[in-house]
Amino acid sequence: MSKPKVGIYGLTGCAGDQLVILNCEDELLNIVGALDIKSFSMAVSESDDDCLLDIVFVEGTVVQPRDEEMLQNLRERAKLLIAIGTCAVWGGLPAMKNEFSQEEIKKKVYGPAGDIFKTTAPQPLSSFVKVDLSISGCPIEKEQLLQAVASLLHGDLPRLPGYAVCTECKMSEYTCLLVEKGQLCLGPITVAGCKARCPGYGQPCIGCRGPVEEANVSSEIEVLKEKGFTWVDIQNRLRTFVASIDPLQIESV
Amino acid sequence: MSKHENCSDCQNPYTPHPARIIRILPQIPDHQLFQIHIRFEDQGKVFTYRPGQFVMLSVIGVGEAPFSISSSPTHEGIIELCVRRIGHVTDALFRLPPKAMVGIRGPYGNGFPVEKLEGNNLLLVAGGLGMAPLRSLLWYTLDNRSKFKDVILMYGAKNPGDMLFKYELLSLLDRTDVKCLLTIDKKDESAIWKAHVGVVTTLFDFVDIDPNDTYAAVCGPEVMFKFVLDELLKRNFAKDRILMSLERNMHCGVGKCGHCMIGYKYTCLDGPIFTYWDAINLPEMV
Amino acid sequence: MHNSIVIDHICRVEGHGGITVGIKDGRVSEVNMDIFEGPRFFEPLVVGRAYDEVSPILMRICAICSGTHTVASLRAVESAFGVTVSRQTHLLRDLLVQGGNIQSHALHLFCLSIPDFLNYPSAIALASDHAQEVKMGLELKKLGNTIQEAIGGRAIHPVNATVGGFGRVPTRDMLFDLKEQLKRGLEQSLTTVDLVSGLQIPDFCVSPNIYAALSSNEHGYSLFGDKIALSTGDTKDIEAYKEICNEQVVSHSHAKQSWFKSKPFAVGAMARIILNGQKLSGEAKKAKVRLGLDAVSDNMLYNNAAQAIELIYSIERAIEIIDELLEVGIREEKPLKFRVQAGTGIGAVEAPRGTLYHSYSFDEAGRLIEADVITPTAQNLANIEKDLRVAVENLMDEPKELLSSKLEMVVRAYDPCISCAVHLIEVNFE
Amino acid sequence: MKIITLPKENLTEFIGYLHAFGEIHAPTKRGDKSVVFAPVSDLSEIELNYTRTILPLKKYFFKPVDVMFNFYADKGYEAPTEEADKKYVIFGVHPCDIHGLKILDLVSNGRYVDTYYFAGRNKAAIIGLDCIPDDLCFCRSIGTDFVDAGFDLFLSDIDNSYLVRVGTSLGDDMVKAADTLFHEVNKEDREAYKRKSIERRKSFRTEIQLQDLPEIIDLEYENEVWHEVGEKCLSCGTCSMVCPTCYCYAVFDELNLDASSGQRKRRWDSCLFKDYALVAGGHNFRAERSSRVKNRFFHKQRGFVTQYGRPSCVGCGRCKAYCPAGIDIVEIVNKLRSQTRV
Ligand SMILES: Cc1cc2nc3c(=O)[nH]c(=O)nc-3n(C[C@H](O)[C@H](O)[C@H](O)COP(=O)(O)OP(=O)(O)OC[C@H]3O[C@@H](n4cnc5c(N)ncnc54)[C@H](O)[C@@H]3O)c2cc1C
Ligand code: SF4
Ligand code: SF4
Ligand code: SF4
Repeated sequence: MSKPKVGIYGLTGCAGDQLVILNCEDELLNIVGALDIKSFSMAVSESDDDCLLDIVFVEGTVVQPRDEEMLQNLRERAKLLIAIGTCAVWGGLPAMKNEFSQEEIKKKVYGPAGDIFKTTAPQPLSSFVKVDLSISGCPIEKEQLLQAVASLLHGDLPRLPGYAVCTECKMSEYTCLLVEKGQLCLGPITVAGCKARCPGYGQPCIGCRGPVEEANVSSEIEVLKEKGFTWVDIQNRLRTFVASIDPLQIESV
Repeated sequence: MSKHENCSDCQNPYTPHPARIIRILPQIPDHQLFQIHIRFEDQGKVFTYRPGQFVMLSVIGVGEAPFSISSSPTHEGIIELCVRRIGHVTDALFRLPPKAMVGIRGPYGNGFPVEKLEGNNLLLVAGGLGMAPLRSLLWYTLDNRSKFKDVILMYGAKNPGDMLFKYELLSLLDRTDVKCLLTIDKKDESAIWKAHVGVVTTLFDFVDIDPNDTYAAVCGPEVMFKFVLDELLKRNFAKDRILMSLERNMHCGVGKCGHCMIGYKYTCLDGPIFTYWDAINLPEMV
Repeated sequence: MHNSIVIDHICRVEGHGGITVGIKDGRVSEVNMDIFEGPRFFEPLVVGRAYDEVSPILMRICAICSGTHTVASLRAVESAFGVTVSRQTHLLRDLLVQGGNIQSHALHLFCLSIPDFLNYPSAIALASDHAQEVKMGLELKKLGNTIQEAIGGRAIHPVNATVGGFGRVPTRDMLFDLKEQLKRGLEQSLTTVDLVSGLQIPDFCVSPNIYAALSSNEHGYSLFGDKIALSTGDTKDIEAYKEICNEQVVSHSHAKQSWFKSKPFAVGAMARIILNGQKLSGEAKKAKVRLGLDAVSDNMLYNNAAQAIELIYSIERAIEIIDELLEVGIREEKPLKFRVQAGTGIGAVEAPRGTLYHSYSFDEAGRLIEADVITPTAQNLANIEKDLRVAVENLMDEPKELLSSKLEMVVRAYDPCISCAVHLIEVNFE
Repeated sequence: MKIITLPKENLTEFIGYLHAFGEIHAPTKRGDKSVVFAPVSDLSEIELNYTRTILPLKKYFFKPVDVMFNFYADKGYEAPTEEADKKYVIFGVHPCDIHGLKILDLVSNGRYVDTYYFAGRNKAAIIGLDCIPDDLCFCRSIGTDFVDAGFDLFLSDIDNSYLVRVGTSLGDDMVKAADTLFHEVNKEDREAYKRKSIERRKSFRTEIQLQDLPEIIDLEYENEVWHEVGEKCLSCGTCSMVCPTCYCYAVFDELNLDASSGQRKRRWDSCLFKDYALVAGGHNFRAERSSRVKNRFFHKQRGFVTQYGRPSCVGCGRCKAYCPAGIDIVEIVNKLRSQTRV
């Protein structure tokens, strides 16, 4: 079998997910040996930005017309488009909702000079193009990335867990921060894959991997309210990583 | 103590046996019939099974899935699986090169109670991929023809292009020892189709069955079950003379993983063949 | 002779940036380092958040130096609340920052810069001829990540460091294990110096620089400090960081630029070695002599050499920290309890690319009123443009291709982190 | 059954003797409140006064994630290299957890034997210890507050000593190894045991009515309660993970980077997960959360009874204790009952 042609691209983001690829120090030379990497601008100068691709990994959020153009172009060129990282999958931190509008923020930051920049409301990739596989995480987990590469080399798409962080948290037998310590933990509605890293360090889950399918956000809100958290705290925590979770909407249902 | 004392003697039920795909016969789009030869490392053992049983098939690196055995145990040495391409494992199966190795465990499940069926009329009602397990029973009865009274097959597909085992079944039309009724849901202008048109239940008008010495075996999509059952009940079939093959999510095939549990029955151990009476007593059923 | 040079996308840097050079009548009319990474408006977004949410959000400005962002952020929060952490917590944070420095410098040297000097498009290409060296570079990089994982809980966006301390303190065994790995890394970092000393460093962008770095009271070289030292001889308290980082919006870029007394200045490994290098000891001190950084250099391409020296420093320092922790005995210490109050605080740490400032104000409930984050790359941008201009003037007659690649080399030498630069800063327009 | 006593002051020494029988695991503190089974070297690390550990003993024999075998494109399937014949002594197991193990033994047996489970199970000695219940324990109603088999030794607190019941010949070997530490049971011991037993029985405060529950459940199959709990349940899986008798698992293949070899693994699964009963083609037999909560309950309190003549719940209270949404089997039972009584 010929090596799959692969592109690794970043839209607007912290480059953490591309860095996770580079952080596979032990496997990196095997990975690049098994793939025909056509573009990886964070690590490689030579880049073919016109060729057709078998697989493209895209990191980051769409926050400006330039990002969207690039994304559309990648979609046209690639057989499989894989969103890597919570920014690409859910919108991530740039899509964090708060009381300011995009224009207001731009004004605040740049003053009148801000008018020269075009920005759009930050959105995940799936708001613009079909995404064939989503690997979420802020940043993505190395194991999931390697698993994905192995499956893709086999011609298959990896099957990533759909259950919640709590499941992994309990599998590791960590003390429950929500139930036993009354902390604001988003583990029950956040998708697993991190092996409950934060609870393992005694830190509540802040939801960096995005929600599980069918997340019961309204019940989570009820639970947190019962624990005595204010509406502002709950709201803030819920809208940190995911553009589509709007607690206000959920609350009004 | 209730530990298992002699575990060193137990066979690990989870490790597949190596098997080789010896032929692939394309059926209709996204459906292929795989002929598979199973090699047992410990020689001398033959792979025997009953119609209606299934195997767990593994494709290396992708996973495992259950498939009904589509061939008749009267044909020794190989098994045939009729597979629809729908997800990870089936997709990988379709990508395999010719003569590839796969893993097989089984046979599992109860299968059809053929001894009980002997001496009776048999009415087989299939829709779509439901033909896969019923084909095993069909050929089993035809190969043991003297043990059964009348054998009737009703099989419906959406259109002629969706009919599994079409030529094999068309060839049965000439036989006198089996009544083969084929139908398609809607007539497609372009296709040549001389047989019946209409949903599978409309075929009941062409047969006259005595429910008292007949067993019905039904297999097909959920929607079909309901209508066929109505028809059978209308004809006074006893609920325990209606046999059906059920599909559930399965991860082990041996009654451990829990996925196929319906109420307190394991589809993989107690099924996949259930009588209608059994099924009524299970929650979440038809 | 060219009219203009446009480099659409600088590769092998973190983020998206380009270079535009305008040439008029044989003279350079403009040089712009364009940053078109999309803006993410971190500071306004974080306003209203509880104090313990600030660092997990703001560390995500950048992946490569998220550990340093975390430490700077936590120090800012603690200083706002008047919290002083334990010696153990301080040492563990120092260790975390050293881990980040090791990973970042190894990444930059082996994956981004050395291929440059040896004319390879990437470390991957380099690996086909120099597999040993690339493997070694990756192992050094991994060492940095191992430290960050052990102390921070994750190599990128650490989860274990919190306000007042750490969620889980590493065990004695983990520290012993790290030390063993560090000893091996020290050997490798010395080999790295051999490698870097063999590189020909061109001089097409030499021009006078002003350097700035934190300076500390500690007797040794440090990545922490309460004062900012400048090569002009000026010193400032970190509280006065705005006097040197008076940021301005420039039209071609999503990042803002900094000038000190209307002159550009440089921060980063080179600035630190030049300003604090006399405090180095051990192998790092020897390497500094060996790599010719003893005399003040105005050639930013030497930044790579400075990184190689710091690679040794960070490893030696990490061993030193572990030794101290083991000697005193590592205690299972919970994060400090403290009273939340209104206040303003600044945290400054030397990130791999230079001084990083986080400055926050909180209300009585501990909610953030205002945040200001100044990243090293933002501070360097004006200086990069200055160096690019010099380079274009020196190389104007070279073929376009070559010139372009030389210009990229200048930018890359600074190891810019464009995500960092475009997190965006709030300024007041009066 | 052989019964002897062990003075409390001899326990430390006895535990010393146990090292010869395998690695000792016992309840230990994790964090401020939680208790978990973990390796210990002596009595000082053991938390004798605990109510429940986060995970039950199934974690030892039916691991959260376990390798089933290796696979290779060319060689086929191979059992993983055998773990050295390591033995375990699990000390301080409460009656409900021993009952939990007995249920796992039952389901792991049968026509097909779960060899992975028994590989570990057969290597572990169980030393039971009676418990101090809290309001979440309802084992007494289920009949799992006392245990008369399924342990090698069982220790009951009779004030100054433990009354030790010897359940197996291995248990007897342990006693023999530390012969001098044990005493014959005398009259006071017998009286003390009976007195303590009554006291203990009184300390179980939470009850459910088990008789006719299967019928009630059938009758109340469409009860509103299921929708109420369905609204609350987060599908987080916690209840299934911590349950001593939840034994569902999912199987998956993990491929190496060479794309031709790897491992088949299994991990704990939960019928509360959305894709649990999903079949190819997209049909989901339990698409609604309420139907999934109901299924877990139904299987434990109704289906299992038909199959094995007893519920598969041991009343340990873990699912209530750790459910973030506070869903409580006892409350569900009471609701189902009060509504039928009307
Ligand atoms: C006893 C028994 C006998 C069977 N006999 C046969 C047989 O003879 N022939 C045969 O072809 N099949 C048969 N099946 C079904 C077969 O097991 C499944 O098709 C197979 O498991 C699919 O495996 P997979 O890995 O390819 O799919 P998976 O990748 O596992 O995909 C299936 C999963 O993804 C979901 N999914 C897949 N596709 C879609 C979609 N389009 N929309 C929504 N969700 C989707 C499914 O709901 C399911 O959970 C039988 C099943 C049982 C239980
Ligand atoms: S700590 Fe958080 S993730 Fe873990 S079980 Fe509790 S709620 Fe779930
Ligand atoms: S526990 Fe939550 S916040 Fe932490 S890594 Fe996992 S998903 Fe992210
Ligand atoms: S623990 Fe509670 S919320 Fe979680 S799945 Fe179980 S019942 Fe639902």
